[in-house]
Amino acid sequence: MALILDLLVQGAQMAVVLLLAPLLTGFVRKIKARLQRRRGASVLQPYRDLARLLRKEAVVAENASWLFRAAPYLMVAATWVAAALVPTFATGLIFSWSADLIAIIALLGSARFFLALAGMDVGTSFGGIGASREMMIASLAEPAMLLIVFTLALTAGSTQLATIAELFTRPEVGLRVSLGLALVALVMVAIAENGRIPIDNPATHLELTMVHEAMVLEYSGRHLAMIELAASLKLLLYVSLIAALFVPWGLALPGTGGGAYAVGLVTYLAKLAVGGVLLAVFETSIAKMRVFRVPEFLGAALMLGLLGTLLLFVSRSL
Amino acid sequence: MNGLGFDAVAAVLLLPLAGAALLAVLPGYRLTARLNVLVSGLTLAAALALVLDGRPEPGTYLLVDDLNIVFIVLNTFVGFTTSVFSASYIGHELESGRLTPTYLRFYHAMYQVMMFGMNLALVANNIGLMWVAVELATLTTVLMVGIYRTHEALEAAWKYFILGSVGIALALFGTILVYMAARPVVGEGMDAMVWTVLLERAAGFDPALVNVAFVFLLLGYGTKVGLAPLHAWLPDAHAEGPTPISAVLSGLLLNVALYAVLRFKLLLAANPGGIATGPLMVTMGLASVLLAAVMLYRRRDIKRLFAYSSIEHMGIIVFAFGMGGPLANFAGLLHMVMHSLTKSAIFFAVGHVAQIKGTQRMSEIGGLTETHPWLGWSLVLGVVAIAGLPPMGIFMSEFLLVSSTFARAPVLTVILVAGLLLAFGALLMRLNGLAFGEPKGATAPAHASYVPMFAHLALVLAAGLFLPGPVVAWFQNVAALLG
Amino acid sequence: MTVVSLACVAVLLATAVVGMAAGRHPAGRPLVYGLGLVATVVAFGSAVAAMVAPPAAASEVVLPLGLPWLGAHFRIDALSAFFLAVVNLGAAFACLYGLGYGRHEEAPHRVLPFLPAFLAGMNLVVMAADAFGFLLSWEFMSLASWALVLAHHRDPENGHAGYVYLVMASFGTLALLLTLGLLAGPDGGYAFAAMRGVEREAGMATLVLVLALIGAGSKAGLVPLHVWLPLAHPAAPSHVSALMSGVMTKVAIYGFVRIVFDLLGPSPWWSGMVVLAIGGASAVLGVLYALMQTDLKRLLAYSTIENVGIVFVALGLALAFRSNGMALAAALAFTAALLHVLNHSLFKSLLFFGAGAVLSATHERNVERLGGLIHRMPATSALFLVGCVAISALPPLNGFVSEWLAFQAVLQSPELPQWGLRIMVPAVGGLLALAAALAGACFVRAFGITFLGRPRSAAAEAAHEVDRLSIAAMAGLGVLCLLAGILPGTLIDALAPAAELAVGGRMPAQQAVDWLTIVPIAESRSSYNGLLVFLFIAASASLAVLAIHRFASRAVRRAPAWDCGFPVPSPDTQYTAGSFAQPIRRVFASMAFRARERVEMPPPGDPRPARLTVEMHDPVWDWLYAPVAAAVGWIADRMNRLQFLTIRRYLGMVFLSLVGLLMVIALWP
Amino acid sequence: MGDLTFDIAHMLAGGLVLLSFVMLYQDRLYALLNVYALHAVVLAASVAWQAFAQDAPHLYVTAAIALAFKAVVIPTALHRIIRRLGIHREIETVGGVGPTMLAGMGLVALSLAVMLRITPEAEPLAREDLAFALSVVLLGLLMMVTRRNAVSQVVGFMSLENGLVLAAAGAKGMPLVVEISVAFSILIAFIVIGIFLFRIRERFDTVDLHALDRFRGERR
Repeated sequence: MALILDLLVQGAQMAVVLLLAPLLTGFVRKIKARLQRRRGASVLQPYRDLARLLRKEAVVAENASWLFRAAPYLMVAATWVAAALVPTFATGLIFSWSADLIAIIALLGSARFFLALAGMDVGTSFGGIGASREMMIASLAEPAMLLIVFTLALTAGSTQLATIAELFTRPEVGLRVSLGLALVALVMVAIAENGRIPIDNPATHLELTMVHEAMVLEYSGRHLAMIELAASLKLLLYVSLIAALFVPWGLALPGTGGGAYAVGLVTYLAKLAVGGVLLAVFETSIAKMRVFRVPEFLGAALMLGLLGTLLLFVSRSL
Repeated sequence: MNGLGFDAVAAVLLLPLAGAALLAVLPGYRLTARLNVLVSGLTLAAALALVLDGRPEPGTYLLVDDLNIVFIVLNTFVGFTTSVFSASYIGHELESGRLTPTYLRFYHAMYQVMMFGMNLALVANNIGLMWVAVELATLTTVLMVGIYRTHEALEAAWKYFILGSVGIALALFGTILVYMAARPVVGEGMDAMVWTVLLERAAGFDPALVNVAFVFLLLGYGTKVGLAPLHAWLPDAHAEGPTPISAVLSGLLLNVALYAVLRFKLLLAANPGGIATGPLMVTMGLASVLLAAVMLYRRRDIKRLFAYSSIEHMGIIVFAFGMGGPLANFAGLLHMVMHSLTKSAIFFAVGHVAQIKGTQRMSEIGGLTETHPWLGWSLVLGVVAIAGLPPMGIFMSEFLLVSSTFARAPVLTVILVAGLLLAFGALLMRLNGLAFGEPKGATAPAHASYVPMFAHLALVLAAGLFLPGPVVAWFQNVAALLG
Repeated sequence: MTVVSLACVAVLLATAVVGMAAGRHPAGRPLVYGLGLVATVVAFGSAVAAMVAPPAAASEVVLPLGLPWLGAHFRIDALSAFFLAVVNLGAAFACLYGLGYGRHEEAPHRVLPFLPAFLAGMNLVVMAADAFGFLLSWEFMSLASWALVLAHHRDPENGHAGYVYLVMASFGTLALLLTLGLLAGPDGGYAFAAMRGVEREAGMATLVLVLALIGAGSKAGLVPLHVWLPLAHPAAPSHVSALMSGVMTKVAIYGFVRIVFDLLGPSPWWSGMVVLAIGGASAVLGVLYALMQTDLKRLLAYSTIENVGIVFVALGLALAFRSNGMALAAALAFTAALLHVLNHSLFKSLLFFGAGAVLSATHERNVERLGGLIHRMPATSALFLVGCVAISALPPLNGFVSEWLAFQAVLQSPELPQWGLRIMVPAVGGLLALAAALAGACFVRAFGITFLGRPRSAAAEAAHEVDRLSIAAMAGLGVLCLLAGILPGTLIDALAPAAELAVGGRMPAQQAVDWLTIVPIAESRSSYNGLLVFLFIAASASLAVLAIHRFASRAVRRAPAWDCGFPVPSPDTQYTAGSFAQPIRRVFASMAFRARERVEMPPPGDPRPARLTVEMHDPVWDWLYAPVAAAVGWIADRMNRLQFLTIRRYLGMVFLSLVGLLMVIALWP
Repeated sequence: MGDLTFDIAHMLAGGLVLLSFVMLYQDRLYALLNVYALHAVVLAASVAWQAFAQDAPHLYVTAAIALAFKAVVIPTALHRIIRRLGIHREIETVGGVGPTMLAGMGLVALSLAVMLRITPEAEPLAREDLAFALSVVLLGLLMMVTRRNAVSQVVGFMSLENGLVLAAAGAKGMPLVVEISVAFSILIAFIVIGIFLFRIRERFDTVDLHALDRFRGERR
């Protein structure tokens, strides 16, 4: 019985992330539009976009290979699996032990790997530019992320997200400088990873500044839909991750019954909303930076991560 | 004296002498070359008989013991193989007009005189006799080096002669001093020059006198060993003489001189007040290794290159004996034997190469493994062996030497290792050009016999993997003898 | 077991002789590779048997070879069994690949005799149980591979590569010789059995460690002793490159492990720091170098340096943990190292085979002249992709597992008592992460430029798929990469005896864990299940495909590339390898390699093309090797005057020596 | 052995050293040869005196050889060679005469320092004799090093050999074999030198070693 319940929770989680992802994207867009004194499209617009794209035929460049067509599905799968393992409204997911935080980051890395390859498949200059910049950003963002993971894991003594989240709900963790540094660094990494301003602009088509859009330039139809979905999922994943790690309150612990799950779901939605608003405000209030300033930005994140880890050693030994 | 009914020691000495006399008068190169091989072969047989069939009692003049039997067998063996090589090699020299028939007759006679000299030096039980024999061998090689009578050959021979003569003089002075030291203890007369007697009574000698004697002997015979800074004659003598002589010089004469140094080292070790010979030998050995290693880099002449490599290896051997101890001495002996075999094999190969290409200049030789696979790969194998790479015999000796001395004298060993590496770098650089890359120069097949070269390399290869028990026991005895 | 393995080595040596005799004969290739394949497969089987069911007492075989009074000792314990398995697995695949690939070999007589000898040498190193046999096999291995590097000796670059290689190999061997000399002591206790358990003072242990690091590290390709590796590995025929990169570096790692973990015994705590620092530097610099390469095989060779660095980081952790008595953590780190050894041998062989296939199909190693091969070589490209994903440490393939274990080991560091280590380990962990991320970039670039896009040359345009045997070898390795990625628990358990031997501890048995998950310490701390991740990805991807094709559009229209509305037909407009690397070059290489870009822009009206030149300096070469070479050259020039002195001056030297020695005598106490 | 015996031996040996210095100082070839002949005569006298003192008749043979070959035959031959080659000009010395003489003094001091370490119980004759012989050897070597001309180098070498003979003669009871071999080697040495000088003239038109230097190895 418990197993079935657990399976249900896991299934619900998977469904929730898949369903909520476009909504979050739409929500952020809407808020941004309002902040820019536009009315903006409906928050449901991403769903409509997806549906439309799915219905359309896919136009594929003549020399595109099987990789070009397979990559979107692989990306969605990898991102989805990763997102499904991040506690959103409840911890103690049945399959959470199949991948820890490091594995989740690596799964996202897989998705990126295929995206970059897909960008290079047709053999256009824009695809290459995007792939090249994406990998440069990743080469800084991933180590920064891992250092953040180190900070968290060393604090919690575990790399299991569920364990960390549970531990952080307890009051004895308290406020720590290193955790603060980790939070700042994680936010910076999340911005970079999701291609948000000031790193990249998901709404741009100014060729020389784009990264993500350059890679997916040749995609259309259902393939593009998959890629958009994967991007939304990734955004959701990062917001959930930050929420689960730094504001874990309200997460339903295993075996606490339906009420707790309901509470967890509501708080989760609230956290998403807050995260979305903050992101929108941040994006609206800042200008995009030149590509070659990105390393400085991410280097700062990297340093913060390292500093957090080292400070942890200091505080531990005291 | 033994069961075979003939005196093997006498045979070892008289055969070359008789051969020399005969070769001096017989005409015709084919006949003399074969006779030369025959005589050398018989000498080898006599030496083997000496090993197998007991040894004569040490007399006033002659002695065969564990130490010199190694040298005798090696000497006669390489003498024999070189004569085989020479038989096919020298015909080409005649055809190409570098030698006239008269000189060829002279060459063969001198070859046997030289063998006689070296054998005599090895079996001598008398420091005076040994000195005479070493000088005889030296002087004959001087003549052989100059035999082409080109400007360069004469210059090399002259240099060899002058430096050799000074060495002769210094060694004689040392010999006189040894006699002077021995006389108060042993008494006047011939007894004071007999090895076996000297060694027995060495403890009573005047240390100061023995020390000075050793300095003179080390420098005198060391000149012939080719130790830096007394080495100057060696590269040119190797480079300008006929290749068989280069092989014999590197493979044998250096050993004979080294043998003399070792004998006197034993004498000094037996004297409580004598200076430590180890540091002197180690210093000179290291100097030779380093100097030769550095000099290898700028060589353009193939034979001179390997001549410097001989200096390097003599340095290693002297270093080993200078360090002493059972393992290092074993390594030194093994290294000496292996170096003789390998280096003469290399010179055989180099001789073939030089004849094919018509030059000794390395910039005009290339891609040998492509044009002459057997020769090219043999050269590769030889250089690989001489550089101390496995599975060849020199690897074993270098392994034993370096591994056993490092714990005792780390700094010295590191210097040695640096020298080895430097030398290896230079040799390999040249080998790359010689054996690999685009073929250069003439590609005509060689008409000479590769058998001696293969035989040497096979022996070296076998020794690197497996040393027969008796040989090992023999070496170990000698190593213990050397202290 | 030992006897079987030795018999296999004997067969390999005999095969080398066969290769010598039949080198130019067309039947030589199948004969040599066939025999090699059989021998290595049998040897692999025997090694695996020794791992799975270790005999109660490791059997030692003594042959009357080598040092006469010692004999040649051969022994297979858990550690050597593992490395034997790695060696022979790689070797078997190389032979299989060679069966097909060898057809394109233009100089088979320079490959066939040496390849089996090379394999035999590697086997012998791992089995040897005395210092002499070990070094002999070690150097024999170098020598055989040197001959293979010179297989295409007419190319002057290969000649140079062979030269640098063998000199560095000799350097390493001499360092190892000193190491073993120290371990054996002046009385020559050359048997490994005699070296174990000897009390050594701290200074001695330090020296041994440093020398072993130099000796084995130079063979393994640790920075700064790596310079030969990117020259030599690509110069050889591709299956030999695979062996050199995938297997020989592992033998070098074995040498280090054997000496430092087994023979040396306890080492000071900071020894781990040295290894960590060098490993971390190698990992990052190696992959940075790789990112800058345009020669596909050289890129792979540099990536080997990175992976060796990762292994050494893990080994450094194991050393640090071991010297502090943390057996469990040490076992974790050590297992990570060994697992990465295996994994790297798998995917690096696969990638080199792929590069070889590309080379034989296009005669081109320069990626700037490749492209679009995914259409012409579908099987090769798919398998190469598997290798790329694996080496980029992405789940669910095997590269990720070992890196994940290494990270888990890093996370054990807070329990270390020493400050230095506690600060250093996380920093090195960061380097490891950086290396992994850069590896991803590197292999996106390698695969993307080589196989994707449009062909950049006529040769790439005319490429065709390679023979079936080559593909079979690559496919086998690809499958193994996946299996090792999704079933790591079995491997970890199989490695436990080796870890026990080296660090005196073992990881918890993974057999007992449900669902084939791996749990290094405890489930609450970390766990990973490659199988499940693989199944999830496969399931969700198939689900997405099915759902979309069932319920949404499945129509596809082929059209010209859009390219933002400006499609240019020339393939030259594609991103090149150089431009792909540019952002990373600007970020990292301007510091690490002093990379400078120079643009030559002709004035307006001048029809000449603008040129961008990139200038890079290898700091290691500039600051370490170039000065040494210059110094040797300078000394050689100075000393060379000694060749041209007059006789009088030579006499003067004799005279001065005499006077000097006499003065010594006069002053002798 | 009386004091007189010792004194005479001492004086003769000292005379050899002195003559070695004169040769070092001498910078004309003919004069050098003459001094060398005198050197040989003194050597012969010294050896003869030793023969008398030690009551060793075979040493008279050595003395005779020294007198005949070294004092007469060789200088004469060298005279002729010089005349035939026309090189009776001045010897080019390396470094000035002054420094050379100073170096020579140093060498004598060194020989004494080395030899006087020998236990004083040893016969003083042998001890002093050896010190002088060593000086002569070293001075001969010094001469070879400081001269450029082949003939004077040969002379230097032969004066070095004189030192050897002096030492050998001073070694009481040393078997004849040594003297024979000394003579023998000198003979061979001279023959070979002769051959070489002949060839060198034939090839190079000069015996100045500068000419040979052009053909030192590898400078082709």
